Parts: sequence; C-alpha cells; structure tokens
Amino acid sequence: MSGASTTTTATEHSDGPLKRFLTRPEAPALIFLAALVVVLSVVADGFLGASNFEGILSQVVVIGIIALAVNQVVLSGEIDISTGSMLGLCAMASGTVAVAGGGLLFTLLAGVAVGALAGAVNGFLVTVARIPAIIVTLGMLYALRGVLLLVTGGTWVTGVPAEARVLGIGSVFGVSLPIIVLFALFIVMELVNRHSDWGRNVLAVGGNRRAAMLAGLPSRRVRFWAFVLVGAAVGIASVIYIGRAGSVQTNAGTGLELQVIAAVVIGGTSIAGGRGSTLAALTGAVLIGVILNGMVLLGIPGVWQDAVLGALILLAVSTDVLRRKLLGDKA
Amino acid sequence: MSQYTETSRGFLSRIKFSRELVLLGVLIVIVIAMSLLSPVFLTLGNLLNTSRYFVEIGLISLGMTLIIITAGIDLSVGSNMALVSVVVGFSFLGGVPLPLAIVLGVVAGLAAGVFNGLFVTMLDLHPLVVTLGTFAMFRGLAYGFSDADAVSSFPAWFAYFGQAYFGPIPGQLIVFVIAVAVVWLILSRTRFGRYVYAIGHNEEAARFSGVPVERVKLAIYAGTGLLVGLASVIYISRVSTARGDAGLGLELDVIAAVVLGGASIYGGKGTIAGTVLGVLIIATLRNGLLLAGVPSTWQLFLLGVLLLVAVFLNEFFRKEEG
Amino acid sequence: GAGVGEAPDEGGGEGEQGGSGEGGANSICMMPKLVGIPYFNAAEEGANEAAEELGVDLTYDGPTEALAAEQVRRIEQFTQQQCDAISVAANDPDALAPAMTQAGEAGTATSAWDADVAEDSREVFVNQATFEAIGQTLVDIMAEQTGGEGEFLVVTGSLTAPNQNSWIEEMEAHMEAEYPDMSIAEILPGEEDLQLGIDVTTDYLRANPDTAGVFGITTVALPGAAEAVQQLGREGEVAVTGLSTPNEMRPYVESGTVEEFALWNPVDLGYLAVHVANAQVEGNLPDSGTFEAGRLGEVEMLAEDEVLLGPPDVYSSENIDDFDF
Amino acid sequence: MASADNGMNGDGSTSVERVGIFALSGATKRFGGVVAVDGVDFDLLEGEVHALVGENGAGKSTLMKMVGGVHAPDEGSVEVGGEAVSFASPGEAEGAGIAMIPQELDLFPELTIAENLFVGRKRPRTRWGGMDWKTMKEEARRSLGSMGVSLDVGATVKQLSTANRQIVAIARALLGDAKAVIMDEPTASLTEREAEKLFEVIADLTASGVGVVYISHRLEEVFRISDRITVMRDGRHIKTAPTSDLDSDELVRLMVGRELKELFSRSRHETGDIALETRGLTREGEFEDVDLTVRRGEVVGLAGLIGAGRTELAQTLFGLHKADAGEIRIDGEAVKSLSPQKAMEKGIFYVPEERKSQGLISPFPISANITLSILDRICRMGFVKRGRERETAERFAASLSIRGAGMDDPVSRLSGGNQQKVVLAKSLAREPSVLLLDEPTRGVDVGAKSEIYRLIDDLAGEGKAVLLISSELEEILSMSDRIVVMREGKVSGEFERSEADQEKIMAAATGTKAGQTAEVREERT
Ligand SMILES: Nc1ncnc2c1ncn2[C@@H]1O[C@H](COP(=O)(O)OP(=O)(O)OP(=O)(O)O)[C@@H](O)[C@H]1O
Ligand SMILES: Nc1ncnc2c1ncn2[C@@H]1O[C@H](COP(=O)(O)OP(=O)(O)OP(=O)(O)O)[C@@H](O)[C@H]1O
Ligand SMILES: [Mg+2]
Ligand SMILES: [Mg+2]
Repeated sequence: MSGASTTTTATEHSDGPLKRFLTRPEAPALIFLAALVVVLSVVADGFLGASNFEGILSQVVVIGIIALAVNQVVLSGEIDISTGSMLGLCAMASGTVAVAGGGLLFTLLAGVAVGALAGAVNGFLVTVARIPAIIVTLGMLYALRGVLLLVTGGTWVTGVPAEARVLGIGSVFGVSLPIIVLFALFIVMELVNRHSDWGRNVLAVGGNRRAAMLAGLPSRRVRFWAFVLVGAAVGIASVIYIGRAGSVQTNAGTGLELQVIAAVVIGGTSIAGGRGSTLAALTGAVLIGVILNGMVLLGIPGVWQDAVLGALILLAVSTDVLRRKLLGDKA
Repeated sequence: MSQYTETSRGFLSRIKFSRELVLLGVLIVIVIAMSLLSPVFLTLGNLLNTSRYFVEIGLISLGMTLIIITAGIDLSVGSNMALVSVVVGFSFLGGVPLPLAIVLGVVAGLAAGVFNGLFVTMLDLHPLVVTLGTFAMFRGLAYGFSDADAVSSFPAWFAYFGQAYFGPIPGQLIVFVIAVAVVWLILSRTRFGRYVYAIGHNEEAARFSGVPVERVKLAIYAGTGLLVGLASVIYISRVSTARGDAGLGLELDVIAAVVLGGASIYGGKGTIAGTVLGVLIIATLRNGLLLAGVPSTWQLFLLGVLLLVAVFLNEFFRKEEG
Repeated sequence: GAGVGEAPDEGGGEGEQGGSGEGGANSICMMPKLVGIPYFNAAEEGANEAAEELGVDLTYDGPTEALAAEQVRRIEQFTQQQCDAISVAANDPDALAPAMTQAGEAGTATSAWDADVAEDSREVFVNQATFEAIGQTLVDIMAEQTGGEGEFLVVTGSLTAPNQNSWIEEMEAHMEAEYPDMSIAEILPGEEDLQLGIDVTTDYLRANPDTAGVFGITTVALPGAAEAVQQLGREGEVAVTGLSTPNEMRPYVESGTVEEFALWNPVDLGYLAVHVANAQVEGNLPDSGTFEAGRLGEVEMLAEDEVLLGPPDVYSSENIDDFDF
Repeated sequence: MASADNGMNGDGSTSVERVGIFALSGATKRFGGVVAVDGVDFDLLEGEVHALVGENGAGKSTLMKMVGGVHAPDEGSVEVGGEAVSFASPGEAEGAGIAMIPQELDLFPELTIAENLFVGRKRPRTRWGGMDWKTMKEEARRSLGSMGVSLDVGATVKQLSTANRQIVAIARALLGDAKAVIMDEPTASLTEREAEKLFEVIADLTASGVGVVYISHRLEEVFRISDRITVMRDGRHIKTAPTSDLDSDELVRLMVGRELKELFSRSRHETGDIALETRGLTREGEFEDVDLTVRRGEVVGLAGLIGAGRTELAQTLFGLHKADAGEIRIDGEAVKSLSPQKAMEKGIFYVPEERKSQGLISPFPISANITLSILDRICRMGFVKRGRERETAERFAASLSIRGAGMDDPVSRLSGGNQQKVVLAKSLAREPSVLLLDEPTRGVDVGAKSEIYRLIDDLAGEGKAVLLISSELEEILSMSDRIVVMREGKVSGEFERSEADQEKIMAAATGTKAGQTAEVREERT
C-alpha cells in the first residue's frame, strides 16, 4: 500500500495539504481503510503481518486489475458489468492454450486477445450502435457465459502446467509476482491518466460529454478504447486467475462484475463519470480484500459475512459525507 | 397558442408513442417466431401459465421504473426478496401466526426500501453505491437470520398466493394487472408522477421549483421495497419454500426489463407501458426458448443477444437523440 | 386479461404433441442441478448410455445456475410436453415439490436422483450413496492420515445445500463415535467458486495454522482446498480430502497434496437414474430387494421408494487413471 | 478603460483596407419546421468588432454556430479566408482560427481551470514526453490575467461562480491563436467591472488584427465597442451598418420591428408593511450579519460584485440553504428551519439566476414547466387536473407573451429570452407575496426586458415585495425604490432611490471611499 501512495500524483497544489487530500476522490476510502487496518490490527490476531498483507493483496489482484480498467470506463461516463463472464471466457481461452503447452507468452496473448475482442464488441455496441452501456454489458454478461458453455460443452480445464502459472504463483525477490503485476499496472494506468491525451480525454468525456464534443474530442473513440482496455485487463487477470487456481471452471468469475464495480465506486470514482482516480480503484479493491480477510480472521460465521461486508461498504461510502462536511458542503 | 390544443394527447405523449410501438413490434415478432418454433407456445394455457413467472419480476420492475426515471438504481431488490422470504419463513417457524408473519415480511421489505431511501436522500450518496452495499447486506442478513436453513412447512392455504387460479387465470396475474394500473396512474396522472419525471430530468431545477425531492425519492425506494415484499410473498407461496437464496440474480433481470422498456439510466425517461412490454418480451423469450427445446446453454446466449437486438431496434427507431 | 377457460395447467390438455406420446418409445425428461459442469456432464453420459440401451427418448436439460426457481419452471415445462417420466436432481427439496406433485397428478412417473425432493412429491429417489456412508468414508480417510486427531475445516459449496449439510452432520456423528479427538472447527462456503474456495481456505489456514486437515465436500471446494494447501507449501502437514472428480483432482493426487478422496461414479448414477425411470414407466420397479439395472447388475432397494447406487468409490494414485470424468 | 474607446469606433473609411476573415452567404438553418436562420449574409473583417443584435430567438446564436462548426448550414456557404469550408466540429473551426465563446457555457466541472482551457487542444509536453502541467498552468494564469482576474488555476471549475465560469470560457477562447473570436453574450453574467476588463481585452485583440463578433442584449455596450452592427429579426437579416450610422432608438426599432416607448417602466407605489426581514443572517463563508427589509409594494435592488453573496442570500431566504445564525421574519413572524416548500407556503418564491440548470426542466413541455410549482393547487387528490393546468399555463404564457413554440412543445425549443419568461411565468403562477428575482433579465432582449420591467412594476403595484438582484447598474438604479449593496458577504451600503447613483453604488460594492459608504449607512439607521 505504501507503494501506492508514493506513486500517486504528486499533487502540484501547495495550499492546505489536508484540504487538498480531502478533495481527492479516494480520500474517504483511504481514511476508512486506514481506520479498518488499525481496528483489525488490534482485534484480529494474525492480521498484522507481512504474510497476511501479502495474502490479502494476492487475493485482490484479479479484482484489482480489472477494477483499474473498469475505472476508466466509469470515468468516461459508461459502465461495464460484463467482466464476470468475460473473465470466465478469457480464463478458459488462456487455460486451454496453457494446457496445450503454449507457454506463458501465448497463454497471455490468448487471454488478452479474447478479452480485447469481447471488449471491442462492448465498445462497438455502446459507441457505434448507441445502446446504453448497462444494457450492452448486461446482455454480454449472459451472452459471453453462454458462449463459454457452448464452446466448452461444460468441460473444465485442469492441470495448467507450472510454466504458465508463473504470473499467478511466482515471486520475484520474495514478493509475489501477481502483486508486482498489479502495482505495475497501477503505475501504468496512473501515467496514462496523467500524461496521455487519451487519459485526460476520458475525464473530459465523462465529465461533460456535450462539452467534450463541442471541444472536438472524439468522444466515441475515447469510450471505445476504454471498453477494449477492460477486455485486455480481464485477459491479463485471467492468466493470473489460472495461475492461482491451476484450473478453470465454466462458472469462473460468476458475480465478479459487481465486486469490481463495488471496488471502483467504494474507492471514490463517481459512477456518474468524470470524477475519480486510479488510486480509487486500487483502494476500493484492497478495502474489499481487507474486509473479507478480517472477517475470516475474526471468525465471523460464514452466514453473517455478507451482512458484515454490506454494512462495512455502506460505512465506507458514508465516510464521503464526513468529507463533504469538512469541506463545507462544496465539491 | 390555441392551435396546439389539438395535438395534445397528454403528457410527453409523442415520445411515448413511437417507443412503445417499436417494443410492441418486437414482442409480436418474438411471439410469431416462438409459435413457429413450438406449437405449444401460442396456447392460452401456456401463455397464462407463463404469466406466473414474470409477475414477481414484473411487480418489482414497476418500482424500479420509477427509481430509474429519477436517475437512480436499486441493486438490492433480489437480496431484499431473500430478506423478506426469511422474515416470513422464520417468524412463522418461530411461532408467529402466518398471516402476521406475512405482514411482518412485507413490512421488512418496506423497511429495507426505506433504508435504501434514507441513505440515498439523507446522505446524498449515489443509489448504485448504496444499493451495492445493501445488496450484500440484505442477503447476508437473510442468511444470518435463517442460518442458511429453509422453511417449507407452510399450511396448505398459503399456496393460495402463488398457486391459485381464478378460472383459467393465475391469481398473481390479477395482482400484477392491478399493480400496473395503480403505478401507471400514479406515474402518468398525478402530481407525484410529475415530480418523478422532473427530478429525473433536472434534480436541481426541481428542487428550485419547490419539488420535495427527498420525500419523493424516499417514497419511491420505500414503494419499491413494498413491491418487493409483495413479490416475495407470491414467490414463497409459488415455490413453497422460504430461503436465503431467494431472488438470486433477480436485480439484473428486473433492470434488464426496465431498461429494455425504454427507461433511461440517465434519468427522465421511462414509462409503465414500456416496462410492462419489456417484462413481457423477456418472459416470452425465456418461455419460448424453453418450449422450443433450446438447450439451456443456448438459451443463455440467445437471451443475451436478443436482448441486445431488441434494445438496438428500440434505439434505432428512437426519434430524438437524448 | 384473457377470458375463456380450459384448464390452464394440469399437464396441459392443449399440449398436443409435446412428448413423443404413447405407442412410440418412452420419453424420459431428466434434469441435473445445473448444466455445464463435468459432474453432470458425466451423469449425462451415463444417462445417454442407458437411453440407448433401453431405446427411450431422453431429454437432459437443466438451468445454467443451480437455482431451484429455474428448475420449477422446467419441471412444469416437462409436464406440458407430456414426458412419460421426470427425474430431477433438486436444488431445493421443497421448492420443487409442488411442481413435482403436479407432474405426478398429471400421470407422469416422477423420481429424483443425486439430490432428493420432498418425499411425498416423487415416487422414487435414486440415491448415489447414503449420507452416512459418505460421512464415514471421508472421516475414515482423514483419520488415517492425521492419526485420528485434530481440528478440521470444512469447505462446502453453499451453506444452504441440504445434502452437504447432511454429510457434515454424519461426519460429526462419526467423529464423535469413533474419533473423539477429531472435531470440525469451522465450515466455510466456497460458493462453488474455485477462487473463493482457495481464498477462504488460505485465509483460514493462515489464521489457524494448527488445523490438521481440510475437507472439501464439493467437486469445486476440494480442488480449491488442495490448491490453497499447495500454495501455502503445507502439503503433507495439512491433510486434504473430500468429494470431487478424478479429472479435477489428478494434479493434486500426482503432486501428493491429496492422498485419497471419494466420490460415487456419476456416470453410473446417470445410467441408473434412467433405468429406474424407465422401470417406473413400464411399471416393473420392485418394492424391495434388488433391481436389475443393465450393466450395473443388481442394485439394492433401500426402501420401497429408494434405490441405492452403492458405496462411494475411493480414488488414489493407484486407481485414478482408470477414470475419465 | 479609456483604451476601449480608442480607435475602435471605426468609421466606414478604415474598414475598406481591412481583409475579410470569414463570410457567410445565404446561410439557412432549419430545426424541424422552424426556420431559425433564413438566407443571412454576414462577414467579419480583421481587427473589427462586428456586433450582432436582435431579439431573443432572432437566430443570432444559430448563425454563429454555423461558423463555429456546431451546425452545418442547410443552405448557403461559409467561407474562411476566401475558401469555402464545412467544419465537422467546433474543434475543426478552432483549427481554422475561429474560436467561439458559446452562450450556454460548456465546461468540465470536475477538471481544473487550467485543464479546462486545454481540453481538445494540443497540450504542451515536457522533454521526456509527459504532459507539461507547469506550462499549462502558466499559460492559463496568463490568459486569465489578461482578463484582470487571478483565480487558482488548480481549482476545479465546479467550485466557481457563474461569473467566473464565464471568465474561464472567455479565457479558453483567447488561449489559441484565433483569427476570429465569436462572443455570444459574454457579459450576460458579468458585472460591470469584469465587463470593463473584457472590453480592454477586446481592444487588445482588435489592435493585433483579430476580428470579434459580439452578440449582446446590452445595447450601450454595443455602441461603445463595435465598428459595425448587424441586426437580425425572425431569422432574417435586417440591416448591417457602421455603428456611427445608427442610434439607439433606430437600433431598437430595427430589432423589434416597431417603436418601443420606454425601456424602464417604474411608477411610485404606496409601500406597506414589512413583508420580509432578516436580522443578522449569517451563513459561514457566504454572507455575514445581513439585515434586510423588503416592504409590500416595494422593489429593493441588491447590487454587488461577483461573489458578493447575493445569490447565496436569496437562496437561503428560499430555504435552499440553511442559515448558520440570524433570523428570517416573514410578515413579522420569525420562521425557523425553512425549506423551499415551507418558503412557498409562506408566499416566498425565488427566480434563479441559472435558468438552464436551475430554472427549467428542459424536456418538459412549456405548460408543465409553468405549472410545476403550483401542482398542489391544480390537483385533486393528487391527480393533475389537465384542464386547470392548461388554462393556467396558457394564461401566464399569454400575459408574458411567450412566443416561439406551443404549450406542448419542450421548453428547450424556445430561445433564451422566452425560456426566461417561462421561468418568470412559473413564479408568477405561484402568486407569491415576496418575489426574489436573481438576474431576471440576463440574456433577455430589449423587448422582453421592457416587458419584464413592466411586470416588476405591476407586481409592486399589486402590493408584492420584490427583491431584485442584478449586476446591471442601470437596471438596479431605474427599477428599485431602495438599493442595498453587498460586498464580500456583508451589506456595505444602502441607498434610497433618490440619493443613489452609479458612483456611490460602485464605491460601496468595491470598498473604495469606505468612509462615504459608512456615512450613508449611518444616515439610515
Ligand atoms: N437545437 C435547436 N433545436 C430546435 N430549435 C432550435 C435549436 N436551436 C435554436 N432553435 C430555435 O431557433 C431559433 C433561433 O434561436 P437562437 O438561439 O439562434 O436565437 P438567439 O438569437 O441566439 O436568441 P437569444 O438572444 O435568446 O440567445 C429559436 O426559435 C430557437 O427556438
Ligand atoms: N472565485 C471563487 N471561487 C470559488 N467560489 C466562489 C468564487 N466566487 C464566488 N464563489 C462562490 O459563490 C459564493 C457567493 O457568490 P454568489 O453567487 O452568491 O454571489 P452573487 O453576489 O450572487 O454573485 P453573482 O453575481 O456571481 O451571482 C461564494 O461564497 C463562493 O461560494
Ligand atoms: Mg443566443
Ligand atoms: Mg448571483
């Protein structure tokens, strides 16, 4: 997590660092995360330890990577809830290639290609056929799962060979590789958002589409690539998924789409578009990971876990109200 | 100005006209296609029987329509259904007389709606965020209260709500028709309905015009909770089991029906007629594909694709670009 | 609302040529809990084999998610199509009961396989293995590996699955009776999601490093548990067993993470279910004793309405390569 | 300020040497059945200010949008630098050197000021390819500086007041190397002081050869800064002439198509009891310790610079915000926590300054907009009585002579001025006893303006209390019985109509000659 805060946009404004921090979209989530970490360190044995932190992070890698990309879609004023089925399809593709002996490179290529293709379909239907994104991606949620079942006939992929699992279970200098991938992608996205025209245009298009069009921004192209990016990210995530799981089932990724959206919006990216940050998506994903982990450590019975998760999500987003109070109701 | 009097066919009539007609066309095409695929499909018995499956989704869609018109969303309806099921089932198991248990359940649904509404209005949080939280929370409460158990020892008369027929007509279809009429009247004829559209189009201007924005929103979420309660009772009775996994995935079906019906998630647009058509289209697709013996894996795929095609046609024929 | 009324339900006076009807082959409609997973694919394979043998007309379809409400809809569908026999693997015993009762009233032969529906709503249940046998087999395997003591984690599919809950009860009962030093410390749901199964197991083992072993009692939960133990590098220290398919478990058996696990043969189960359904339609299912089921030979009638496939198979590195499902 | 006049009032002779920047010929644009612009010729020369005037809905904005790349003409042609062009987007027009400050502001609320200026433009890059935020900020600061404004360019636009947003929009247009700048009512939400700055900027632009199209309803501005004037009416070209050849009456006659007697109509009325009174009203960071009284039959003008807190005050009186301290009395009775509904019950109504975002439900029919605030009165058991609704809407639409579309057409079909009349009609339908008017004539043509003024006078005559917030000094001076000036959230002066003049108000508003204002205040207490 410390990696995250150092690589964050060094805010260039000088006045009132606290107030500046509070105006950042991810501020409430970060504050809540910090509070939660403190509480859990005290009450939950085994929470405060490098291996547990590493465990939490590796569990959120798949959600985190996809959230980083979905974050862009949400920033551009759209939404993507097809990622669950997309992950299933990509994992099946990359898993099949891996089992066939494709090695890491082709495994990755297969996942990314399938994902990008699915993402491009989403993007095409939203920007060219002009169907609302929530419907497109809802339809794709059904359709992609259907494709997956049709193509595989319900067989699972098992026994993914070790060389293709590196991204999921390998480690470099003692740090597990999936975490490195997550943070590398975080930094890439942060740079894209800060320094590429596309990154800035995403914010503009999401903030005010009409104005963006009047300013001559290619609003459709900007949004199209955001959807493709989600596909590519799901492709990368799928390789981590098969790496971690070692096999793929036809129901892989079920329900993932809502967790990803939850991560993005809990982190502080506005569902209305135009407001948010890369760090928000990451924070949201980590927050969910910490909550889930904390519940197991505290021995909260399985039946009550959803209730606690939901309540904590509400509490986390309510922190935003506190922030608005502190900032005097503006912003 | 009086020359415009003739053209008036009612509030926002023009936009509604083209939209719903297209949907109706889509529905007719699907009905024809399905009856070609399966001879059983176009029989009164089957059609009436099918209606038993969409009433629950249909009832909740009515509330969801109003929510979506105000540019909101409620992802928690499926989980709320589970909560209501568990409240009904387990309060009954715990000794509460069944009629009272049913009332308790409906009240629980209402309370869940109010809970959503309060978070949305008092804390001014985005409904998607709030209901994403309650989506997990309500389901968790349902599992927690029931300890993941099921109740099915209901007395025979309870089957009435979900399995009774009046002549050839399933009881819940009558409930649905009444609910449609009521919500349609509210939305298209009353002050409240006007406020709903005003908030959806421009919440700030509505507030500046003295529209009690918070109260209207609260009422909408509460009302949706109430409809969920009602739908749950029908559901429990139909499957004669109360359990924490009731309504799993329901929210997506409901939202799909409403948005297919022409409601815009950006707010301001949507009608009850459209939603009912949306519900019918999805129900017809599901039933027809099943009857035609299409394997379930294909059904999933076709449902997704047909949903997209239907919305595409709907958008394609749309006259005005929003 | 429309008006004129014939009876709308009741098996469908108007469902003219839904099924293949009399005279021709018997039509059997069979429903798994869900389609698109290897376990039920294997069952389908067996069912097809039996159908071919017997010359019956088999429809094998189910929902793509394990939801009772979706099954109800299909049962009513089968009834309308005038199947001669309906056989279901129930996601919820009570939720399916009204529809099954209705089917029975319409003259359809009704049965359940794999997971039962409420007893009075079907004629026969084809039991793959008794709860008791499964519970005992799993505990015995585990006891052998851990010396009969320690605390254990159970990873289930879902907290609401009645058969899984019954197995756990039997496991606890067997521990109490035979191995008083063994106990189940926690039950966590893996929600039939492999990744989630891995995650909950990992978290739990981190928090409770003394855990002696993990039971994964579904085809998804067991590989998840095995994967978690392997990733934590605790093969050999934490024993893993449970119920899953040979194909799914092959890597873990080869790597030694899992020594033995159990499962009945789903191909045989599907095969048996069709035989039973056909016997129902033909009216030659005995009340007790044994029942002749094709290549399976004589199978036991546990009761007048229950057929038993047999004891669960135990798989290990010795025999795993003989199976492909 | 003086520089604004220098060399700008070109007489016919200078324009001969000037080169054309762009020209429209026979331009026609239809929206459905409405012909918004009908065969209009228009051209802009280097270094000139070409004013474009006409009533609301005359087609001025539409005409300019055809040059700016927003609309493509249905007929006729656009030429830039002598070559026929057809822009697909405003971006292309900007590329060809034509910058436009649109009437309806379109900024990116979540982005910083600096970034708003650069959206859609080539952003500066650092050596290693990253974005050069420092340069962007400097340029932004420079561009704003030329308007005499210093804002934190790192602040997001949503934090800005309307006036400052307008300034950002102007700065955005000035940032590029435009050959022509089209300004569509740039001063509508500016106070005189910022307007003066803008005129200086315009003078600098024209001095360097840039042509400026200037659309405004403030005719005195038009006469002050323009070289040529084009008048449009009902989508048609009426006349183009050097400014020096026209006088005010003539111009108004050309615009309206008839004689207009008097712009301001104000008669003396008996004032009655105090209808609205505040004591020490405070809302932190917005306004402080405000004492204000408005009597029945009285029009109180509220003057001040941008951000003086007038809008906040008025909105607090309408219950849209909560006051932190102080008291609001209505008809002598103190009211606790006010909400808009409660304020309406008490007879208060507020006409907001931003009609698009606050005043109107744009896709709603005109009739539904007018009746939105009185649904409680035209409903039986919650059901809207269509007949009553229609009748009410038509009555008020007629009394304000709303023109351009039918009662069932969406209000977005109307021109800006007519939309403003709909907002007013909505407030009148409520029949309030205290009316808070926030910039009620912003962007409204002279004809409509004079109608609104007459309306205000009538309202006072009927014994209503009117609080008139306006940034046009002339309007305040002519219409008010009493004038209250605010500065930085505090009341800094109060004048009877007879004693007020432009200088005193400006002094109170800006804080110069503080002694004098203090005296005035003491006199009154
Ligand atoms: N996008 C549009 N769709 C339909 N009608 C339009 C549109 N834009 C403008 N109009 C109509 O075209 C006519 C001219 O409008 P325009 O905005 O050009 O007037 P204007 O002279 O700029 O008025 P104002 O001074 O009020 O800004 C009006 O009748 C207006 O209602
Ligand atoms: N430069 C600014 N930066 C941020 N906020 C500002 C700025 N100027 C004004 N505001 C906001 O506007 C409030 C007061 O402006 P308000 O609109 O009420 O004043 P006004 O006198 O009505 O001015 P206007 O003529 O702009 O309407 C301030 O308290 C502040 O919140
Ligand atoms: Mg205009
Ligand atoms: Mg103001």
